[in-house]
Amino acid sequence: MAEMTYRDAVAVAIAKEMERDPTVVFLGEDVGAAGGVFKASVGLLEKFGPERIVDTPIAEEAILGAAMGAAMTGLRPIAEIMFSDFLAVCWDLVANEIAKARYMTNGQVSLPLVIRTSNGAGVRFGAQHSQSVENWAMMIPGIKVVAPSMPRDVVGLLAAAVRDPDPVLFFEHKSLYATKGDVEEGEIIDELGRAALVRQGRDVTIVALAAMVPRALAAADVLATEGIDATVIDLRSLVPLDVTTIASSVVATGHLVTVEENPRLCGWGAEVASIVAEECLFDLDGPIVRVTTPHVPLPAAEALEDVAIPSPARVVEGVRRALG
Amino acid sequence: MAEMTYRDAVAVAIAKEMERDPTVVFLGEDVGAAGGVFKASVGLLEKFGPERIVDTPIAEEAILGAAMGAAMTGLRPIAEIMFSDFLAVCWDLVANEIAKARYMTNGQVSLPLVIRTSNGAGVRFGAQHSQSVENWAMMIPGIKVVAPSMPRDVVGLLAAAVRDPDPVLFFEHKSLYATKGDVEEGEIIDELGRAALVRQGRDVTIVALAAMVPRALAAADVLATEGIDATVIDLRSLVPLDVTTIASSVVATGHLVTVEENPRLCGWGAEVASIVAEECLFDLDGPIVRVTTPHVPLPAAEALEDVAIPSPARVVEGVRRALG
Amino acid sequence: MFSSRPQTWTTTTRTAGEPAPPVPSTAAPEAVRLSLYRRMVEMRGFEKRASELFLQGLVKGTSHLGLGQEAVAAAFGEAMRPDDYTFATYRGHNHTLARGVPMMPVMAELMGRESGLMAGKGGSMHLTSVQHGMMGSYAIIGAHLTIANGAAWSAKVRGTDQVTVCFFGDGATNIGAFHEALNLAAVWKLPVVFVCENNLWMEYTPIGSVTAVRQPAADRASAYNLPPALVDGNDADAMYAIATSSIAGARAGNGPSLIEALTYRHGGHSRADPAQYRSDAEVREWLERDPLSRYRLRLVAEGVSSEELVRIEAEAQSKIDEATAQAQASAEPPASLVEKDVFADGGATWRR
Amino acid sequence: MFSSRPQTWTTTTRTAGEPAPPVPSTAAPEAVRLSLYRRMVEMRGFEKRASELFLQGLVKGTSHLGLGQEAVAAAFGEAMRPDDYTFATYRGHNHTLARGVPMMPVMAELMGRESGLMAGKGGSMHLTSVQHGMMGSYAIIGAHLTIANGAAWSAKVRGTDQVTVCFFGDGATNIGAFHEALNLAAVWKLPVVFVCENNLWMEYTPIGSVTAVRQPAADRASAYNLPPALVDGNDADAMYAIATSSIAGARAGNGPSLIEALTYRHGGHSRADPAQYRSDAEVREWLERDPLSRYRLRLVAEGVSSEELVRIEAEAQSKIDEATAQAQASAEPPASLVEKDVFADGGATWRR
Ligand SMILES: Cc1ncc(C[n+]2csc(CCOP(=O)(O)OP(=O)(O)O)c2C)c(N)n1
Ligand SMILES: Cc1ncc(C[n+]2csc(CCOP(=O)(O)OP(=O)(O)O)c2C)c(N)n1
Ligand SMILES: [Mg+2]
Ligand SMILES: [Mg+2]
Repeated sequence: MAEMTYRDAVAVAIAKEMERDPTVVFLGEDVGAAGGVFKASVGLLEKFGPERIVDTPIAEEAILGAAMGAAMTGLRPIAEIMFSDFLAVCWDLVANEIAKARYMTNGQVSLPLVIRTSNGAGVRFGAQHSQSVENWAMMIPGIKVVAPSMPRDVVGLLAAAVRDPDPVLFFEHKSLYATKGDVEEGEIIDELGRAALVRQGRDVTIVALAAMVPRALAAADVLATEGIDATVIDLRSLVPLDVTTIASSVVATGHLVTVEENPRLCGWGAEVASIVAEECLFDLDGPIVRVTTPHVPLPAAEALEDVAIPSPARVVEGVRRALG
Repeated sequence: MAEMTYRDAVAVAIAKEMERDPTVVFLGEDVGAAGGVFKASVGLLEKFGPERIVDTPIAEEAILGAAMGAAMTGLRPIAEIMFSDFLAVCWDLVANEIAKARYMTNGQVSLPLVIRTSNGAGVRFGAQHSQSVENWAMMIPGIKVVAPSMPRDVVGLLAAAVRDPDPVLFFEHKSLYATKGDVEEGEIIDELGRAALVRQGRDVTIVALAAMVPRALAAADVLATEGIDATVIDLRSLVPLDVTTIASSVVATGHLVTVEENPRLCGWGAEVASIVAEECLFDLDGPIVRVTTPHVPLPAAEALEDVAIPSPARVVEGVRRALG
Repeated sequence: MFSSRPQTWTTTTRTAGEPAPPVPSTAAPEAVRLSLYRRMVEMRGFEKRASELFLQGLVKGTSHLGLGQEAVAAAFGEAMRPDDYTFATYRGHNHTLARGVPMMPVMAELMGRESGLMAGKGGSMHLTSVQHGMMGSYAIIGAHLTIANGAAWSAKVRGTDQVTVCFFGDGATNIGAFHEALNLAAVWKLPVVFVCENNLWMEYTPIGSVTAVRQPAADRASAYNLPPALVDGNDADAMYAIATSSIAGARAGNGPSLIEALTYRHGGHSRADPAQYRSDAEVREWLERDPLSRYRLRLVAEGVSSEELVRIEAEAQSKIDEATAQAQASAEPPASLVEKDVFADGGATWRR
Repeated sequence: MFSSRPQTWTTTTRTAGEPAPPVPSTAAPEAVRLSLYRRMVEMRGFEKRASELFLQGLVKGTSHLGLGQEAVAAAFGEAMRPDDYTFATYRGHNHTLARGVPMMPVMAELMGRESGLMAGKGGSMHLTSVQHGMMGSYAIIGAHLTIANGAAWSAKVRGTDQVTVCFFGDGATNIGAFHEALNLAAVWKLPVVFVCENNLWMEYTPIGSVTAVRQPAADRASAYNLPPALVDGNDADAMYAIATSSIAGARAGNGPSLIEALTYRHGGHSRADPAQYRSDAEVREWLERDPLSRYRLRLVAEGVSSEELVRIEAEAQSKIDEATAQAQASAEPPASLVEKDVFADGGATWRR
């Protein structure tokens, strides 16, 4: 058991996979000599050399194209897109090429690749560097979507993502990089598509992801003081989606609240809500409440960003509404 | 009253707006001399000349960039992105620039522009030319999203989109271009955000968009023979979303079925379902059922494409499930 | 900006802006030249058949023919090693056949049959046969140049000496991905050959009207520190010469090259296009440069017997007939394919 | 591919690959030169203050300083007409001040205050003041080159003779949007001046290591049928000369130009970066070329009185002090701004 930061967990996980499998390569902007702008790949160049840790030009389409072509011909690339906002610059590669290749070729092409990116708000970078775009990824058939909330899961889920035969979009949360947590020694390989029950309660099911998980837990603590006992589910991956865990919790509690950092419309919480409204409607004892970032681009100023992103207080308020 | 095709309605609407307002300009690939690959802009070059009807290189970022820069400095551009799949190539301009400019500048910048694109399946073009990506657009704060189902609405909604002070993503459905319908004479200007009740029934609310509207109506006809009386709502725009019309219908019928061409996860139907599950939960007498394209890239072969896209039969089946 | 009238040029690679150097005499052995001819005959016959099947309503959706552009694909097909990689566009029938992919599954794919190369899931625009090194046909302009880089990078990392060849049109040179791909290939010195088939037209717009330079690829080469190469794309010998040398260069570790092959499509952009926007004179001029009839004349003039050529032509016809018959006889794909192969487990399941 | 060591060059525009032509003697009147000096002094002082405020925890988030690069923005600011358009990057403080935007709202924006240029909604990376022709600072590499084209196109269509100037870094030359924008500008002959500030580094990676040509912008000009222009970006006179001539050319209808200005940032990429990746020698060499102290020496050598310069410096300081005090005194933005101005009706309502 070692304590490490979320940031260090990334480098640890990559290093483990690269040691294990010589076909794993890693490319992106400023990832090598500089160790990444979030310092999440420090030391990798020294360990694995410039053949496997590759600095690229500012050319995100070229980065993902290189990853895709390499994946279809025997390598297992990890590509970094520095900020998830920049996925828009190479969305064609993600949505039209990488996600569709296996299907269009009737299974001839395999794309074992990982796209790592820093997602989310909290560091006051403004509208073009703070978005939560996990819902962009979820809506594209053919990619898996993972978003860890703690260092241990970074290690376990990144290992699983690299070993997965399908393309995985791996969302690291930039406001979590500095957070610390315990990581057990030895190999950790999680299964993609298993949510974690991070708090078990009787009265309401709160479903959260990434940086919203600690906020949901903080809200649960507040609710506990009011006598409301909340279950908190950390989804960990959106595709595959752990409907089993969500549904069985909702059946038990009768109430569902989702806590999303993505802006409101067509967020992942909408998908979760629609599944529950179809499959567990008669188990519900109250409205499904979604707590989301409002449907706005993000403001830069600290005072405003703090209002935009779901806070524990807003989660508490959402639970109260759900319980009626 | 004149009968015209959906295709011709596009050119008619653009021509009307260009005659009315000299600041309206139109740009895209093959839109001028060739009249557009779907022949939806035939005759415009002859009418308005090459200053206002402009052929571009294959460079979608350059197209939307030009539209954006022109819109912020006094023009009202209509930009064509030939197939909606290609929005991925210029998604940065849509999601990060056009959608966010007004907000980031605290209202200094206005972007009265329209992005027209051909959306959807039905013509066996395969995975990269048949997607329904209206949910991509809906999830981005800062743009309006419109998708007409019939020639009359093409005219009325396109006029409204061009006159709107905000950026509008206008989805024409490529399988509808050849369909015909009556269009009243004179000026038609619709209000964005008003759904149409295209069939009034007592038993269930079916919400559909664009090419799914005729299919929902066909399903309603079948259901009628079984004694099930369906309301069919043509949403017409996703942003603004006519929650009032949806909710009041659901309150009346107690049952909701959405019919989406976009693939399942985070489709617009999920958003609609989540709103109803929050705001009208106790009005529901059965599960909310979503009929969608399965969460797959689209196959090319006729036999397969027909299976993938929601058919009237699948809508009928969905309604039966909703009614339990 | 420039008119779309074809320039006159000679069978040569030319440094843009410089006078044409003397033509290197083609020294390909006769077997190679007969093979080139056979390839072109097969491609031509295959696509003519596809076009007939379309008119009969048997090919649905869209398809983009390379009629008139066969020399480019044939020459590279001839020059490539079986384990080399091809990346092509929606106009990729020829490039697919060029890698030895049998006609039947290609024809069946166009017809949306279960026996198709991708069981009907990809269609005409996405022909792929990984076992033949045909790594895909891509229908959104630009992206596949970056993907081709990836295959070339992989070959380099894995230490094979496979070469990647990537075909695209003149129109593709103006999109961003072209620029990103060429720069990366040059910086990483990748074993990749980029082949621009300049057929003077995008869909319905002349390339000269939307391009800042006269030669959309050759005049951009210097921006990537590459030598410009402009070649007669309708001359199979010239194409074979440049294919061989560029592939050899890539294999030897000299990095990428960018070739602009001047050619012309005889028909419209896609099946829906009668191509009325082109002048009769332009079409006539280019039909006279038809790579197939021109090569036939040359071979005969250089002593190849007519019988031999007729035999090749007849063999091609029966291959095409057989492929057509088999494809036509095969079944439509079953509905179960719709949810097959989204993920590596063979299915489309996104939940547990 | 190339080392990041600065080349030696002279104050000149140079055709890439050709020997440098003789330097055109700068003939700007003294008033202009004093104004250039004043602009640079103000920029330098402003950004030094911003950097101090960051260290005091008063500037949050990130900010990218142009310390050392002032001559480029100052020269264009001096040469532009009030109704011309500027498009800049996240490293855009100088370009914003250059258009006459007052210091206070810029400082307040960095500090996230309600009195900020965008009331705190945009932040340091998105400075915009439409009334000053400052059409925005853009934080995603590449896009704004295409947007600048749009403003230039609009001016052309509307028949004004406004010119658009678009600034970007060396790293931006390798992204697709650069290519698309340059080609379109050339084909449409737009009144736009593209200014690449080559400061040798992207974030932490030397531009030479990821670029196929030596001069990332100048060596690409020919790909758009434009003449290459390489200029000493740390020489305010040289910058002013090329700014004037390129703007005049654009205004006269001669179409776009592409300028590569060689310069250097004194500090790190952004506030988080100590810039340890650069050699001491490199930094020292460039500090010696500092545009501000160099210009001061030149002005003094050419007879401008020290008193005059000191007066300018003092005035700048008090402007900065005043702006800082006012910004610091102003309130944080109210929560209501979060849902303001998503749409033109002033709100964020997406439903009815
Ligand atoms: C990004 C993108 N934009 C537009 C299109 C539509 N489109 C398909 S083919 C084509 C013309 C391509 O011209 P060129 O590159 O010269 O190739 P050719 O068809 O002549 O072989 C266009 C515009 C596309 N497929 N992808
Ligand atoms: C599309 C995109 N990719 C990556 C980044 C992250 N990024 C911000 S600044 C920068 C370096 C830019 O270098 P350059 O263009 O030389 O400008 P400079 O910062 O030196 O002024 C990078 C990679 C970005 N903002 N946008
Ligand atoms: Mg072409
Ligand atoms: Mg730089």
